[in-house]
Amino acid sequence: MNNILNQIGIENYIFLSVLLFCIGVFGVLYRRNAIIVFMSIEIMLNAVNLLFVAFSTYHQDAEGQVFVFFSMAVAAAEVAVGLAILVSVFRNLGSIDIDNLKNLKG
Amino acid sequence: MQVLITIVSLGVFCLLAEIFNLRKLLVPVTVIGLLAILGISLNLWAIDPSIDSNYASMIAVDKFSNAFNSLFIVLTIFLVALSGDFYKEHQTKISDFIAIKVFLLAGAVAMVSFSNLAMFFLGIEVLSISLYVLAASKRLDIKSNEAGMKYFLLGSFASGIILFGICLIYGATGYFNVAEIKDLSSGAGIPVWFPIGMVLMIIGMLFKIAAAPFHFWAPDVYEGSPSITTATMSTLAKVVAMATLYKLLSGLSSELIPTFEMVIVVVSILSMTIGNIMALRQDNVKRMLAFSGISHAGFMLMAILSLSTAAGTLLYYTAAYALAGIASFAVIIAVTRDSGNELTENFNGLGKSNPLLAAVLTASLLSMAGIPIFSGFFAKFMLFSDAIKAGYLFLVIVGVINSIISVGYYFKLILAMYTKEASAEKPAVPAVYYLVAVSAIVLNIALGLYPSLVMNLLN
Amino acid sequence: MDVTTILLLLLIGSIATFFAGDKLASKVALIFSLGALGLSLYLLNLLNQGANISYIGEWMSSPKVSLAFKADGLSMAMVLLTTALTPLIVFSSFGNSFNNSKNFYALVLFMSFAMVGTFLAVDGLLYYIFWELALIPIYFIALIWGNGDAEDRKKAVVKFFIYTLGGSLFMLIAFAYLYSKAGSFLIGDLYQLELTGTEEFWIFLAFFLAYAIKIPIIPFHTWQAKVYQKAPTVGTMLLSGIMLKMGLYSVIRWQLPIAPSAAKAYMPILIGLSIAGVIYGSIVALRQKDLKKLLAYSSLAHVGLIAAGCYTLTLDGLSGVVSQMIAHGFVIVGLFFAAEVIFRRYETRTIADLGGIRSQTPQFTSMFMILVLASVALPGTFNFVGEFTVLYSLSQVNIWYAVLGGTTIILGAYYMLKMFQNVMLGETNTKVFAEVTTNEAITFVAIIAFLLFFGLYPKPIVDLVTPSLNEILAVINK
Amino acid sequence: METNLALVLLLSPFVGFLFNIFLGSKVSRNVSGAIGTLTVVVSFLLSICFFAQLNQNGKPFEIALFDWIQVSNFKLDFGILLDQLSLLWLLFVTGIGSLIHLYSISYMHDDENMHKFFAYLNLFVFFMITLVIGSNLLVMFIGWEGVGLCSYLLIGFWYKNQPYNDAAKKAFIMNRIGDLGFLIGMFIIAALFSTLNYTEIKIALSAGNADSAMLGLAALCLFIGATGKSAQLPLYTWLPDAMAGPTPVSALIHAATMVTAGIFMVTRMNFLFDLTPDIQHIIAIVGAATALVAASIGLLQNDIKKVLAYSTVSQLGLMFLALGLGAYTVAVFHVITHAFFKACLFLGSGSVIHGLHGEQDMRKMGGLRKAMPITFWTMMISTLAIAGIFPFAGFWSKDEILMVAFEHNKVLWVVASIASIMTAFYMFRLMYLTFFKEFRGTEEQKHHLHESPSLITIPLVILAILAVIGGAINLPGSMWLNHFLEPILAAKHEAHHLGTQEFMLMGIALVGAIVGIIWANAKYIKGGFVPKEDADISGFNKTVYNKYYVDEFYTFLIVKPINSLSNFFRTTLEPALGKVVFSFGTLANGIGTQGKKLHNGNIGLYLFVFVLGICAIITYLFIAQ
Repeated sequence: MNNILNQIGIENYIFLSVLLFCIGVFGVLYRRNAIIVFMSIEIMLNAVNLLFVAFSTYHQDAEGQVFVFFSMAVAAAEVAVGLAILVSVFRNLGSIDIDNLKNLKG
Repeated sequence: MQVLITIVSLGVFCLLAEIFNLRKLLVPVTVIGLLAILGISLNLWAIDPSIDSNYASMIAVDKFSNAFNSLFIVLTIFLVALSGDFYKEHQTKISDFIAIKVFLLAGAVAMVSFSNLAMFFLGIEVLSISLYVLAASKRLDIKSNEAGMKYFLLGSFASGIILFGICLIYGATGYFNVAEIKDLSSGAGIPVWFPIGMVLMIIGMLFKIAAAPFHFWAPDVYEGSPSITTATMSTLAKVVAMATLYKLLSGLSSELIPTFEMVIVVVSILSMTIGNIMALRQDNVKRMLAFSGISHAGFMLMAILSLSTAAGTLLYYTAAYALAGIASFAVIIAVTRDSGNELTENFNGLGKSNPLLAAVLTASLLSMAGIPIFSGFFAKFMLFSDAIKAGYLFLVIVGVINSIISVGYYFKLILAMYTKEASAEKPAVPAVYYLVAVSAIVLNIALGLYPSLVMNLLN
Repeated sequence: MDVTTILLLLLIGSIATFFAGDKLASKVALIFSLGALGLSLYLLNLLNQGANISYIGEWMSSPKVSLAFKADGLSMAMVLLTTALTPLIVFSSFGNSFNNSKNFYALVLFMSFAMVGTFLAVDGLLYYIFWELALIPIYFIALIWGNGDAEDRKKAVVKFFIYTLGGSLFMLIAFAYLYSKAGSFLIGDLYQLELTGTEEFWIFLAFFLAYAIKIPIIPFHTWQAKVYQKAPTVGTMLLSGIMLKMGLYSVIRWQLPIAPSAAKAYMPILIGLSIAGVIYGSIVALRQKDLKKLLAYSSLAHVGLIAAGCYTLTLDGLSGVVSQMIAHGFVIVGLFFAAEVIFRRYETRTIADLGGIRSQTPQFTSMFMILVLASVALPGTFNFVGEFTVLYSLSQVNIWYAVLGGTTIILGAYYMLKMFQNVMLGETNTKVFAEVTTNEAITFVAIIAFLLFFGLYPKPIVDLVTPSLNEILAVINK
Repeated sequence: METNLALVLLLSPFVGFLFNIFLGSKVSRNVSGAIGTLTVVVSFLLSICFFAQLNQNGKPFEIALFDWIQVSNFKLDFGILLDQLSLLWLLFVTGIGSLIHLYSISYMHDDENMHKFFAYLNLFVFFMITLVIGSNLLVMFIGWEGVGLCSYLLIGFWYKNQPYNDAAKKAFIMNRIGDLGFLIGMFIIAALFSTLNYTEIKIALSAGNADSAMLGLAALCLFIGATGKSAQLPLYTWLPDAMAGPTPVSALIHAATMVTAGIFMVTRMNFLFDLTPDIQHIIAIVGAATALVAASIGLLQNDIKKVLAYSTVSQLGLMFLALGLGAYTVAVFHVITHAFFKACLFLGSGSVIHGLHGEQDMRKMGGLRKAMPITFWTMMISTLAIAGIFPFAGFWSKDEILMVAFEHNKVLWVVASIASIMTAFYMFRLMYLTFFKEFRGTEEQKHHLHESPSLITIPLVILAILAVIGGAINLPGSMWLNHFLEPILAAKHEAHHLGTQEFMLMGIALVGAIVGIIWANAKYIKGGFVPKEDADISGFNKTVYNKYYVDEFYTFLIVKPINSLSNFFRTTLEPALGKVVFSFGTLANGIGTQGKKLHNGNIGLYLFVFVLGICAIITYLFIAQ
C-alpha cells in the first residue's frame, strides 16, 4: 500500500477527488432532471469516499475506511428518501424537471 | 450517551406502538418519556465534563452539550405535544411522525455531543433526513412535495460539502477525534487542506442555519412544509445547527483567524439584513418567520466572534429564540389549522376573537423583536455586549439597525390581530395549543426575568 | 419600606384591574393609582425625614445587573408627577366608555408602573428595560383605543413605536459599551468612568438619539403630532404629561453626567436645536386645524425650552427644568382634557367647527382659560416659575438664548389665544354645549389648584430636587 | 398690624373678584356691583391710611411675605414695599378705580355678564396693586402680566364679537413682546447684582462697578417692556384697538392706570436709567415721536374713543419724554393729572355713548350740549385741562414737561409743543363735533337723548373737580410732589424757580393751546365742517386717517410672514420631515420588493448562489492570507 502512494503521491488522489467532486457539483448545477441531479450528488459523495480511502491509506489508519461505510450508508438512506420524495413529486406534477418546482417563491 | 440511547429507544418504542395499536397513548407517553430523558440529562449535570471513553470516545458529555441537549429535549416535548392534534387526520401515520421527531432529536443530541467527526456527520444526517421526510410529509400537497424536494436537493448538496470538509480534515490530521485534531491544528506544518476542510464544514453548517447567502432554501421550505415541520425547522433544527457550528469551531481550533472572522462578520451582516428586509414584504406568516429566522441566524453568528466566552450567551439566545418560536408556531398552527394557508389575513381580529392566543403571539413576536422584559431582549443585549467586548462595534450598530427594521414586520402581524376585523368565526382551539403556547411563553418570560438561570450554566 | 413598594403596588394594580372585569376596571385602576399616590407621598415624607427608601438587590450576575432603585429628590419628584397624574388621567376618563376597559386600564397602570420604574432605576440595564416597557402599553392604547381613520392611525402609531424604539436601541449600544468598560451598570460606576473625548461623543450621541426622539427635539419630532392626535385622550395625556418627561429626566440623570464634556463641547448646538424647536413648534402650532395637533405642537415648543434648560448645565437650568416638567405635565393634561370635554359634546376637534361655546358654559370657559394662561406661563402659575428659571439659566449662558427662547411667551400667547378665541368665543354655537359634569370639574380643579398653589409657593418642589441636582452637577463638573 | 393691613389692601379687590366670579351670578346685579366697588374703596381707604402714616414718619414700609422663586445666586420673595412712589400710585389707582367701579354699576347695568365685568375689574385692581407695591421686579412682573391679562379679558368682554376678541388678543400679544423685554432686563439685572429687590439693586448700583454696557442693555430691555405696556412706538398700536372694551375699562385701564405702569417702572428704576444716558436719550426720542405721531393720527379720527385713545398715547409719549430727560417727578405729575382728566374724558364719552345707545362715531353726534349738560361741562373742563389751559391741572403738568424739554433739547421741545397744539385742536374738534351744532343722528336716537343717571355723573363731577385742582399738588412754588418723592428720586431734578424764561415758556404753551382751539373753532364751529365719509377721504388725510398704515405695515411685515411660514411648515416642511423618516421604511420595503424577485423559487439559482458563496469565501481566504 505504501508503495502505491509512494509511486503516485497523495496529491494526485486529492486532485482526482476534487475533479470528481467538481464534476458532481457541475452536474448538480447544470442538469435539470432530478434523477441526474441525484446521481451528481452521489458522484460528489463518492469522490469524497475515494479521498477518504486514499487518506486512510496515507495515514495508515483504518478509521477513514470505516467512515466510508458510514458515509455510504448515509448516502443510501438519503437517496432512499430522495427517491421517495421524487416519486411523490412525479405523481403530483407529472414531471421530474426541477425547473418546474416554482410554486414556492417570493 | 445514556441520553442518546434512551432517546433512540423511545423512538423505537414509538414505532412499536403502531404495531401494538397504542396510538391514543402515543403522544402522552412520548412526552412523559421525553420528560424522563430530560431528567436524565439534567441529572448528568453533576458529572465532570469528560469524554465517554466507553463508546470509543464518540461522545463528550460536557456542560455545553448537556445544556443544549436539555433545551432540545424541551423543544421536542413541545413539538410532540403539538403533533397529537396536528396529525389527528392521519392517525395511521402518527407513530411514524412522532418516531421521526424523536429520531431527529437523537440526531440533534449526537450533533452537539460529538467528540468524533463521525458522530457529528451521523448526527447531522439523521437530523437532515428526518427533516426531508417531515418536509415532504404531506404527500398529496404539491407545495409540501416541492419543499421536501428543495430541501433534500440543497441539503444533500450541503452534506456533500460537509463530508468533503471532514475528509480534508482527516487527510490533514489523520484523526476524526476532535481533541486530537485540535491539538494538531495549532501545531505548525499543517497542510493547506486543513483550513479548506474547516471552511467547507463551516459553510455546510451555515447552510443548515440558513445564513445568507446559503439561505435560499429556508423561505421556500418553511412555507411549503406542514406547519409543525416548519416549527421544528425554525426552532429545533436551527438551534441545533447553531450550537453545532459553535461547538465545531470551538472544538476544532482554539482561535479563529482574523480573516475568517471577517467572513463571519460579512455573513452575519448579510443574513441580518437580507432576512429582515425580505421579511418586510411577506404575506405568508411562515415565510415571514423563515426570513426572520435568517436574520436571527445572522444575530447568532455574532456569538461566534467571541468564541471562548459566548457559549452562555448563545445558549440563552437560542433558548429565547426557540421558545418564542414554539409559542408563536403553536398559535400559528392553532389559528391556521382550518384555513389551509398561513396568510396574515388569518390573524385579522384575533385580538378580539381569541385574546389569549393573540397575547401569546404578541409576546413571542415582541420577544423576537427584542423588547424587554422578554428574554429576546436580554439575548440580543448579551450578544451585542459580547460583540462590543470583542471589538465589533460596527457589527452591533448594523445589528441594532436590523432590530429596528425587524419591528416593522413583527408588528404587521400584531396590527393585523388588533386593528383589523375578523373575516370569519374562528372555531374552538384544542387546549393543547393553549398549554404549549402559554408554557413556552411563560418559560420565555421567566428566562427574561431571571437570565442568570441560563447564563450561569455555561460560564 | 422602600420605593419598590410603589412599583409593586402599580403592578399588582395593573393585574387586579385586568381581573376586575370591564365594569369595575376603571374604579379599581383609580383606587390603585390613588394608593400609589398615597404611598409615594408617604415615602416622600420618609425621605424628608432622612430615611433611606432606596433599594438595591442582585438580579443577575452575568451580565452584572442589579435591581437598584434610588430615590433621591429628583426621582421622587418625577415619581410623584407620575403617581399624581395617573389617578387624574384615570379619573378624567370616567366620562368615556372603552371596549375591553379592563385591558385598557390595566395597560394604563402598567405604563405608570414602567414610567415609575424608569424614574427610579439607577442600574443602566434596569432603567433601559423600564424605558422600553413603557413603550408597549402606549402603543396598544393608541392603536386599539385611538380615534380617526384606522389606517392612518396605524401608520402613525407604528412609526412612533419603531422610531422611538430605534432611538432607544442606540442608547442600548451605549450602555453595552459602557458596561464593557465599567463592568457594571450601576449609575455610580458609570459616572466614574474616564472616557476619552471620542468615546464620550459617541455615547452622548447615542443617548441623544434616544432622548431627542422621545422628548422630542426637532427634527426628531415628526411622530409626535399625529400620535397625539390619533391616540385616545388618555393616551395623549400619558404621552405628553409623563412619557416625554422620561426623556428629559434621562438627560439629567444619565446623559449629562455620563458624557459631560461632550455636553459642554456641543452646548451651543444642543441649546440651539432645542430653541429652534421652541420657535418652530410655536409657528407650526399657529395654523393647526386640529385642536389636539395644536396642543401637540405647543407641547413641542414647551419641551424644546425645557430641553434647552437641561443643556445649560447650570443648577438653575436643571431645577427650572424639573419645575417646568411638572408644570407642563399638569397643564398639558388639563388642556388635552379640555379638548376631550369638547369632543365629548361636539364629537369634533376641528377648530373651524368650534366656537361660540363660552356663552353656554361659563365654568368650563373659566377653567379652560386658566389652563391656557398657565400654558403661556402667566406669573402666578407654576409654569411661570419653571419658565422663568429656565429662561434665566439660558440668559446666564448667553443672553441671546434667553431672547430667542423667550419668544415662546409671545408666540405661545399668540397661538393659544388664537385657539381659545376660535374654539370658545364668538357668536353662540348652534349646537348645545352642556356644562361640565362634576367629575370633569373635579379633574380641572385639581389641576388648576396644583398649578396655582405651586405657582405661588414652589419652594417645596425646588427644595426637594436641589440637593440631588447638585450631586449630578458635581459629577458633571468633576 | 401693618402687615395685615397691607395684605387687606392688596387682597380686598381679590376677594371682590372671588366673590363675583363664584357667587356673582347668584346675587343681584346691584349687589355684585356694590361688592366690587366696596372692595376697591376699602383698598383706597387703606391707601389713605398708609399715606397719612408715611407723611407723618416718612419711613417706607417694607416686608417680605414668603419665599417665592429661588435660583442659584439669589432668592426672590413676595415682598411688599409701600413707599412714597407706590403709595402715590396706589392712591390714584384705587381712587379712580373706586369711581370707575361706581360708574360701571350704572353703565354696565344691562349687561348679562355684569358680575363677570366686576370680577375682572376687581382682578385688575388687584394686579395693579400688586404691580405697584411689589418690593422687587418679579412681583412687579406678576402685576405687570396680570394687568395685561385683565386688559385682555376686558377688551374682549363682549366676546361674541370676534373683532373685539382680535383686539384683545392683539393687546395681549403686543404687551407680551414688551414683557419679554422686561424679562430679559430682569435677567441681566439679576445676573449683575444677584437680586431683583429695588433697594438692593440701588445699593449695588451705587457701588458703581457694574459693566455699563450690560446696564445699558438692561435699561433698554426694561424700556422695551415699558413701550409695550404704555403703548409707545413701536408697540402702541394695540391701545386704540383696545377701545373695543366697555368704556369704563378704557377709562380705568387704558387711560388712567395700566398704561402708566411703564412710567411707574421707569421711575421705580430711575437709579438704573440715570446711569445709562444713552438709553435715556432713546426714551426721550421715542416719547416725543410717539407724542407727535399719535397726536397727528388723533387729528382725523372720527370714533370718539379712538380720538381719546390716540390722545392717551400722545400724552404717554410726553410723559416718556420727561422720563427720558430725567424729570421723573414731572412725568409722575403728568401721570396723575392725566389720570384725572383722561378718566373723566373717557367716562364722559361713555356717558355720551350710553346716551346714544352705543353710537361712537362723532359724525353722527352733535348738539348734545343741551341734552347732557353735566356730561358736557365735565368733559369741557377736562378738555381744557388736557389742552393745557391755565389754570387747569393739565396746564401745570404739561408745561413742566415742555420746560424740561426746552432746557435739554430744543428739537424735542418743538416736537412736544406741536403735539400739544394738535392735542388742543383734536380735543376741541371732539367737543365741537359731539356737543355743538345740530344733532346728526337718527330721529329715534334724538328722541331718546337724555342725561345719564347720577351713578354715572357723580364720578364725572368728581373727576372734573380733580382735573381743575389736580395741578395743586405740584404748583411751581410749592412743589409738594417733588418734595414728597425726594426719598425715591433723590432730588435729581431741581425744581424750577420761576423766572422770565419759565413764564415765557408758559405763555408760549398757553398761546399754542389757544391757537389749537381757535383752529378747531374756525373749522368746526365757524366752518361747520363735518368729517367726510370714509370713502371720500383722500390724499395725505387718508394716510393719517388710516393711522399711517402702521397696522397694515405690521401685518405685512410680521403677522403675514409668520402665518405663511406656519402654513409652509404645516403643509410642506412637516410632511417632508415626516417623509424623511418614512423614507427609510419605504426604502427597506422597496428593497424587499425587489428581493422577492431574486427569490424566484428556482433550485438552480439557489444552488448557483450556494456555490458562488463557497467560491467567494474560499477565494477571499486565499487572497487575504
